[in-house]
Amino acid sequence: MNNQRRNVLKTGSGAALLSVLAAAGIITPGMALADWNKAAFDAKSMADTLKAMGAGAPADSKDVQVTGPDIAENGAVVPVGVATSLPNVTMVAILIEKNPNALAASFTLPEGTEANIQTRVKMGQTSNIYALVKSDGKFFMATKEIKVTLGGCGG
Amino acid sequence: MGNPMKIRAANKDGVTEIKALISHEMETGQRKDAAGAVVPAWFITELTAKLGDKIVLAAEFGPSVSKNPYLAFKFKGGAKGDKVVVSWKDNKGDSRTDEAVIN
Amino acid sequence: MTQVSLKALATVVLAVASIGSTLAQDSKIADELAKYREALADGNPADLFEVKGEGLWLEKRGPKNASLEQCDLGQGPGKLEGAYASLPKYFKDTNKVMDVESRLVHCMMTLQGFTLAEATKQWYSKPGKDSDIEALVTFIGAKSNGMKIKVPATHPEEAKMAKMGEYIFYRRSGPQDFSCSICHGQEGKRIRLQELGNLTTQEGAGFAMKTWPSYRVSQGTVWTMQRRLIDCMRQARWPEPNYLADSIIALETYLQKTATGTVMETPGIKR
Amino acid sequence: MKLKIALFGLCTVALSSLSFAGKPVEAPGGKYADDAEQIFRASFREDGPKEWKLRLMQDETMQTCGTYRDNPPRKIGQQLEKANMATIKYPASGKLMGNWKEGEKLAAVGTGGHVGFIQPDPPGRLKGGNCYACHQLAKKEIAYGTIGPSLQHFGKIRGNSPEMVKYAYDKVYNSNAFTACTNMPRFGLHGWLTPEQITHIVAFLIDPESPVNKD
Repeated sequence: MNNQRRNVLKTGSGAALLSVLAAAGIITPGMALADWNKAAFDAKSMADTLKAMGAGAPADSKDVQVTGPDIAENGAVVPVGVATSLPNVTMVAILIEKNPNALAASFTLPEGTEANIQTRVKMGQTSNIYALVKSDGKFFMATKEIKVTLGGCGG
Repeated sequence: MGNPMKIRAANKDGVTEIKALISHEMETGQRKDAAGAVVPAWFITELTAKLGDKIVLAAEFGPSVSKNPYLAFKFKGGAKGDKVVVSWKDNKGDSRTDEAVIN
Repeated sequence: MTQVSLKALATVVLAVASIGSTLAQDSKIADELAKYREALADGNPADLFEVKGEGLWLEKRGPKNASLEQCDLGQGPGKLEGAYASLPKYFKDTNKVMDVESRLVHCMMTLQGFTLAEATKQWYSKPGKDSDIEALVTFIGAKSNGMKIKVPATHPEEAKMAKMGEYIFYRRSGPQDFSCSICHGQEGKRIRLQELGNLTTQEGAGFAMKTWPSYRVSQGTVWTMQRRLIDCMRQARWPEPNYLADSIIALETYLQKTATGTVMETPGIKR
Repeated sequence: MKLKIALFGLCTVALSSLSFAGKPVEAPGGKYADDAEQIFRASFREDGPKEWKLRLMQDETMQTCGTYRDNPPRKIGQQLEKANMATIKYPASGKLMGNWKEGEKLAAVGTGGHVGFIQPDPPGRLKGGNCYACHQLAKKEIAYGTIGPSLQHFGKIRGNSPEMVKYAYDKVYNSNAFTACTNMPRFGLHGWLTPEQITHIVAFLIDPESPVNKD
């Protein structure tokens, strides 16, 4: 498995590229986009978070997928992904029901960017993970439970 | 301004896939240090990826994105040799920008 | 008589049946864990440490304003390829068996002019406080990726170190009666859901040693072999041995000798 | 009937492989064992509390198990077992079945008792039995280890006779009273668990209402 990883790194998708922009700061982040949605990230429950995101009560959709393992060996790093075949997706987000604040991350997708994103999140305990998607101006949702286990020597 | 990111960008059949690893503590603000004092929250709030002048992804993070964040996504367009630029900004006002050439 | 043995039989059958369902459940858990580990493997944050380590290796630092490029890790000055896979090793200039970390610290002192205290002050990272040693060792380790571990321990001092490591491996003490061997002396066991290699065999020791240094997701940083073994002793509820202590280098020599021939896959990523 | 014979055959194989494993092998460290003991002891800071140093001392059982790579000859093993059996103490109440709910908590806790400068436990932190690190117990806990045998349905299979209760208590108190050089800690001997805490673990194993037996 690790060998595979090295191969991917070294050959698969091309040589690993790293470049340090000496003059970092020339391009500033957050360019001309709406400010960080504090209300949504500060909200605690699922319902409050959805409200703060203007999503109300989204319909469950079979066309939205939450990807991730059924079991995470450690809650500090849990690989999760969101994908959907729905049309005209402008936003996707990842919510973790039992975290202190449900919203983990949200992504604005300009035209041409696929509604298929992978990242890694922290989970305080076993919880449902929700993928929220905005398609044609309407919100849709899907869920998956990920179990967080105790590992190692236990201390 | 943090440590450099590691960005991989590869184009296949007209679709560019970006995989980025970002060096950042992503401190939740919930953890206590050995002395029992709460360690203040410190995390990336916004991240953007651009192809030339065009934004291809704009992300907002909360503190429950993992330490040393990983992000993978795909967009139509881009060609071998084009530059992809990824920038982030955190809640302390720190920021960083790195770039990669599409393979 | 017949009744009794029938009852005994029924108990056995019941037990066997429950073992069967346990195995099915176990294999499903194993599949999901494999999925978890695979998802992490593409995008190992240790790569960030490797890049940083390379920068530190080349940077002129310390009172002598020198880089580490002339550091001799056992393959000659500046030769990094395969160096990690061939350590620990006896060094004539110090008359000591040294592991990658003690040798690196030696170079920081002799080439760059740092004191021992300065060089080892941040030998492991804390949240918000990076460790140069973690980054440098990740970089040095990666230069042995794909190469075979080669610690035959033929020099008398190396052979002695390996034997002393074997002694420490089996040495029990503390309020839990632990030794390394208790968790790492048998085939096919796990602690919670983590597989434990049998470190007394080439396969088991190889499986364990080939992926270090490794990014530990539970710790949010790369652990070096010194950190790994010192923490094993902490988990055994012993006090911590000192950084770079001979007992740690002895264990490393024993394990690397046993693992010799295994191909390195580093940096790794683990729970 | 045939099955019974087959099973008996299996047991014989297991037994003979055990005695085979007991064949004399060189003690770990060989001629460097004394040097190794010295460098080991010299590896620790001088300024730590005395109690930390005590944790590095070995009693006869520890020393013998090390010398024989956890596999002492049967005769020596029997001597160790006898000596360990003599250490077992019982709670003042004489009651060996405690509260399974308390036992369930102790079985899951793997922290407590860490010392040192890097990551010690806060003083007074509960020291758990950490049973799940090595054993399967309640069905709902999927993250269990396999260093020890599965103890699922322990009471359901073995019953709750006074003999079984005493056996479970004795085994947790001092595992080496039954199998010299087993991997299991001697929880009672070292005072890691109090006699009362051990009775809770016994109840977790044996009480019909405990999730170990119920599910």
